[in-house]
Amino acid sequence: MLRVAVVVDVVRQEEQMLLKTLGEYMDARLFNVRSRALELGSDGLDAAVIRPISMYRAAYTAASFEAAGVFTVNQSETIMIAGDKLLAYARLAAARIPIPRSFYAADVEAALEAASKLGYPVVVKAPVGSWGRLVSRADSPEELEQLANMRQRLPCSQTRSMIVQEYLETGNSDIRCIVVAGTMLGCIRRIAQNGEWRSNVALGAKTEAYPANPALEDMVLRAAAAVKGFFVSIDVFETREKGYLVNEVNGVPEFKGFYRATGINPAKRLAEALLEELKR
Amino acid sequence: MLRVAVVVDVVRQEEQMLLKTLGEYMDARLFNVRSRALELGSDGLDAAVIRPISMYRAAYTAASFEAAGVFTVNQSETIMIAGDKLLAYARLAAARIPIPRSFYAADVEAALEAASKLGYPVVVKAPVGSWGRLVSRADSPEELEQLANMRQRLPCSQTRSMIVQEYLETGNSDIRCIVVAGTMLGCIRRIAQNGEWRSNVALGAKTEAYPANPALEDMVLRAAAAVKGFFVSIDVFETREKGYLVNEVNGVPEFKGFYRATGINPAKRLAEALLEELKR
Amino acid sequence: MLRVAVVVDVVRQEEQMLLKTLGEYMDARLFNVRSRALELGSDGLDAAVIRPISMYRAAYTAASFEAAGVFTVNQSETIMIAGDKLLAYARLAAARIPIPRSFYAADVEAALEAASKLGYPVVVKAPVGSWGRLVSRADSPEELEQLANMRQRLPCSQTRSMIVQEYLETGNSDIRCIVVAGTMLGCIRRIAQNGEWRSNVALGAKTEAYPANPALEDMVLRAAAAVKGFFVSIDVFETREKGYLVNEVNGVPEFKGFYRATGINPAKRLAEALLEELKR
Amino acid sequence: MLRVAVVVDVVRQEEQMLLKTLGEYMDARLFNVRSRALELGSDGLDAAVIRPISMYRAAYTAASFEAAGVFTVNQSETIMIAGDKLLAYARLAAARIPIPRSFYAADVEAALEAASKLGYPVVVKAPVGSWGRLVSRADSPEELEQLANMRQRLPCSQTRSMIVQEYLETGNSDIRCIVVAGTMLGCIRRIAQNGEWRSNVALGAKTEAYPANPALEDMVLRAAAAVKGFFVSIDVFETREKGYLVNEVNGVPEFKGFYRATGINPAKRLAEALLEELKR
Amino acid sequence: MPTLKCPVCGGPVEVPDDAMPGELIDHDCGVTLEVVKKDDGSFELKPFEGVGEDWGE
Amino acid sequence: MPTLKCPVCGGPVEVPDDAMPGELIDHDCGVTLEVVKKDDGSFELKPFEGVGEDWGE
Ligand SMILES: Nc1ncnc2c1ncn2[C@@H]1O[C@H](COP(=O)(O)OP(=O)(O)O)[C@@H](O)[C@H]1O
Ligand SMILES: Nc1ncnc2c1ncn2[C@@H]1O[C@H](COP(=O)(O)OP(=O)(O)O)[C@@H](O)[C@H]1O
Ligand SMILES: Nc1ncnc2c1ncn2[C@@H]1O[C@H](COP(=O)(O)OP(=O)(O)O)[C@@H](O)[C@H]1O
Ligand SMILES: Nc1ncnc2c1ncn2[C@@H]1O[C@H](COP(=O)(O)OP(=O)(O)O)[C@@H](O)[C@H]1O
Ligand SMILES: [Mg+2]
Ligand SMILES: [Mg+2]
Ligand SMILES: [Mg+2]
Ligand SMILES: [Mg+2]
Ligand SMILES: [Zn+2]
Ligand SMILES: [Zn+2]
Ligand SMILES: [Zn+2]
Ligand SMILES: [Zn+2]
Repeated sequence: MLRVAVVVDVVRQEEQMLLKTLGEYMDARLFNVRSRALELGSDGLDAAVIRPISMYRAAYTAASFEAAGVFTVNQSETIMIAGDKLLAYARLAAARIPIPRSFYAADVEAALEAASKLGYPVVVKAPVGSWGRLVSRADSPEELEQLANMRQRLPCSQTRSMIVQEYLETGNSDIRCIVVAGTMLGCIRRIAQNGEWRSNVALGAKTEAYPANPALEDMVLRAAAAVKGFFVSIDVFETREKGYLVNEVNGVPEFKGFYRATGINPAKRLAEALLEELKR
Repeated sequence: MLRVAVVVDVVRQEEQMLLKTLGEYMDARLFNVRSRALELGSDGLDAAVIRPISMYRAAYTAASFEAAGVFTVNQSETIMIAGDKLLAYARLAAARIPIPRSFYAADVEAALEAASKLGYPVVVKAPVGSWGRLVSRADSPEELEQLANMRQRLPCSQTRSMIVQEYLETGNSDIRCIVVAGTMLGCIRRIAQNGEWRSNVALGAKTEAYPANPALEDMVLRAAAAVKGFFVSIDVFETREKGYLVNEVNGVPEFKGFYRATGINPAKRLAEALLEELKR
Repeated sequence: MLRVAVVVDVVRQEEQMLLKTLGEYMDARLFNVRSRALELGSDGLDAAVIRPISMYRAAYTAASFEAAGVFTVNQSETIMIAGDKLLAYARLAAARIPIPRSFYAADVEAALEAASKLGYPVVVKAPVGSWGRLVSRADSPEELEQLANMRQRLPCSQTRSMIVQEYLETGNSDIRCIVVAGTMLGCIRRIAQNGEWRSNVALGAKTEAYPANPALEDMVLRAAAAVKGFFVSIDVFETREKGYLVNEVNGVPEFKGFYRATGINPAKRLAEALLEELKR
Repeated sequence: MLRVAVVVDVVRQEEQMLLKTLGEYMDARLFNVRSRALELGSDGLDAAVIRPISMYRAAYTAASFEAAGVFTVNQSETIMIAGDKLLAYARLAAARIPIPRSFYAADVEAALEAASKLGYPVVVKAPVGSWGRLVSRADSPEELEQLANMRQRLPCSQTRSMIVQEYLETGNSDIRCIVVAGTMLGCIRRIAQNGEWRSNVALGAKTEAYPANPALEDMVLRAAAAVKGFFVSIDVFETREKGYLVNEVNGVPEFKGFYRATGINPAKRLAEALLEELKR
Repeated sequence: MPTLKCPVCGGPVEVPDDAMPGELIDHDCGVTLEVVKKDDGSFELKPFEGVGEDWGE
Repeated sequence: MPTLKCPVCGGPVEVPDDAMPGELIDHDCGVTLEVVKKDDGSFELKPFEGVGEDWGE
């Protein structure tokens, strides 16, 4: 029987669903990375579904399993790139997938230069982070300078780094599409709470099903491929001026809200795709 | 004429050598990432030699240039993997290159479990860091627990993560080999200062030329290839029991000491290899 | 009717007891500092019992109330000194109260110098912190250097600062005495868990009643007075060689375990003392 | 002969002046806290002039000397209060010295409440910090929320804490008055650089002599006394509506600019006052 | 559905029958609690340390 | 005025005759250098680590 680990640091509804569903197809067990050491290159599993909420815990468990040739969903490369907005934008841009116009700024001066090229308002985000936590908008050079200065006080190099980006009219919303093994399962739209421009569910956004279309699907699948994602979500902006743009890739996707809005169960699709993959 | 940027945050002797030497072959200019913004996907260069001391500044400038198809030395993938000891070990192990026996431990409990499997003393290091700064040795469970607890107080996820590793008898030394475009230029041995077990030059180690041999060269070149390095240094342990093991890969290699000990100028070799690469 | 605020950030059992008991004597209300702003110098209360777990939240709410002449238990000065082991030791020593022999060390070199004067093992602690979290023991210069180096990587100036202290034979235990308005209510002994030398309850220590005696009581009351404490706990080491020594003062004392072991209810005593104080 | 230590972590012009000038009156020696341990309660000196730029290094060396009864300029209490804007405001307000209308806010919600009471724009500052580094202005609830959220990401409790304060029309300037032993030596005005509202010299402000007057002098001396300062600078806002207000107290005052603008040498005055004090 | 005691405030916390170690529960007292499995197989609750900079969806 | 070598870029740094250990000098290469006294009484330069959150006037 195939043996798969569901690797976690905390257990959300998603992980419970995965464990239950995968368990119907194979021998699935929980692996809590907070209490167990993982030898690089030790074997014994066929696959590992990587689910820690912490990006580095996710990447490091994936890499440790890969050292032994275990099939990982997602692989560490995908997790590292998806978990880092700047690396992800660069990968997407290199694959000619449309993204928001973006600059890398290492310091305050560079951020101001980027914004003066883009025009205000600009969005400033850190490469690493989620739930909208390090995503800000600056309406003027004064505000940007203040913000960028504060950023330089953060303790980690990655959260001091800045992506300075054009502010896009998206109706304060984005579209999240879920991809498993080269197939797009469906999409939802997340619409920001009143008075908030960021459409993160953690910031109160509402979700609804969003009907797919070939143009969107084509872009989404190319994005998933560009980051070598087996099970990823692709977050897309829809703008009047530029059409669809990929804003973000998630390598450890939450799908509770997606399931509720669409009725599609990604855990089931993942189990089937994994089975197929491992049979090969 | 070919145009290349030498990307820096601080200008060390290495960067001065690179600028001067590359300038003899092509149009070479300094790009200081601390004061200039970098658009993802903007063009105009043929190549970029990535030299920031900060790993993320290095990776992010490389990625930004790659988004426009600029040839980067090294590419962001190499910088990210070489800059992260855990990702590097995993890549090397997956390519069947010998490394020290190592565990990934996300927390105190996991670190203790790893050490009990390895036996004491163990080496504990963070995935990110250099100059020996987050590399410690624990001689007992008490010492390890204390150390691991302290580690959990560090502010960045990556420096809280731990690699728990067998302690190897290396004569308090390691061998640094420099590779350019698939060729090993030479090696030096670094021998730790009296009373110190870590052979980092920043901790007082002395360097001397080290004569290469086919077994070492083969392993080193395979290691460079495993991380897709164009210009990297590979740090190797020589042990009685296990022979050669790769301990570390550097994606932005310092080479001042190498030049002094061997008389070989990596900047010149890099310039030639780059010229060749770009002509293709 | 007298009006008193019980200021909290988290509501533990202690705060529930305080609210209930104070409510029997006066108009007592909860003030949650995490959701409410506090004007410096705004009035309307007779007293504030300061209970945030965070030392700075405690000190800052106390200070804000004091700006308006509100009677605070404890006052901000007591909270700041009790919350900082180095300031506390200095106050106690200036008042000729015995403390462990201690050095202030700002950096690695200074820590090594201190330890060489004290002899090993030494205890190294940060001025700020509790529950034993930044309290370590170093058995050798190598271990101390490693520890002190790690400490310099912590993000806050106060946790980088070190108190290097003689290691005392205390039977892995200490004595906690509670003082209200110049009266010692009683004492408990905390005995460290097997295999642990630190007697923090958070680290598994067991508690039992400890019979007071005049020498202990005299020292404890002088210690409370030295830090101007109205309601504090004084933690004491009992050693064969040096007798009683004060190790720590707590300005927002936990007393759940004290109540359980002694049957004495500090909340009741505090309510009565406060009533008396405010009548004056 | 009297023996005094000039305690430093880095040596600026001020410390060189102090060492030279004090040396003309007594036996003055440099004590570098980064390389030397300091025993709490060890003796041998008559006085210590505390000059570390790091606030905690300053406070901790002062406290360590005080444990032995050494006279410190300034004492640790003054350094801790002056170094913490919230504690300083509270002390000043309790002494009925006018300060900007200010709230303590522990979290985002509290900051928004404070600002809604004050009206926008508001100034948000951290209790600890200098050179204008953690002093921001928010013109709207959106900007404040963004700012306060970012603040909650800072690693130290003190820099997460917020003082939310009315924004005052000061002509982008403030007045720095230097006090030695109950005497005001003189004042300078610091006028912010064009386009900057904060009048910190580190942010480009220009300085000029400012003629004192009895009202100002009275307030300044009362402020120095309220924090028990022996050698402090008092920073004052002059506003049309509210007259003079004390904004800040410095317990380790820089005086290079003061000396240049006024010709008054605080080091000389301090040496004389110290001599007098110690003779008593 | 067993009721456990909050280690912070002492109040009751309802824990689902099929709870897994690693599940998080927000409690009224202001603390996030984590379900932890004891050596004897039963559950207990522990305060959960805050999330780091790299945590997210 | 002795000229010392910058440990980072190798370039020349002018150090005043009466320099004291602990003095800071900004160098062109982008690094702040600190004057340090060696055991033999002579001076050398070391890169200075950044300031912390509590540093100021
Ligand atoms: N360039 C932009 N223009 C407009 N809105 C944006 C832009 N970037 C981000 N947002 C909004 O902010 C939200 C969070 O940004 P995102 O880049 O997705 O970071 P996170 O990883 O924190 O979700 C997005 O879902 C979107 O609603
Ligand atoms: N497992 C080990 N056994 C023995 N010595 C080690 C081991 N790991 C590291 N060292 C020593 O510590 C030094 C620093 O460790 P390294 O992994 O190279 O980190 P860094 O990136 O800080 O140089 C090495 O050069 C080597 O001398
Ligand atoms: N100098 C010492 N010698 C022996 N044990 C000590 C010493 N200092 C601390 N301890 C032990 O460590 C525990 C924690 O140290 P303490 O100074 O009280 O810090 P905390 O504020 O974290 O409780 C003490 O209760 C005691 O058991
Ligand atoms: N409430 C305020 N209104 C107007 N300007 C202010 C206010 N607070 C501070 N400033 C300006 O910002 C500068 C820095 O603020 P300050 O409180 O002095 O902090 P720092 O310790 O960083 O100098 C002040 O010198 C002043 O010019
Ligand atoms: Mg997003
Ligand atoms: Mg190394
Ligand atoms: Mg204690
Ligand atoms: Mg100021
Ligand atoms: Zn995200
Ligand atoms: Zn200041
Ligand atoms: Zn609770
Ligand atoms: Zn230099």
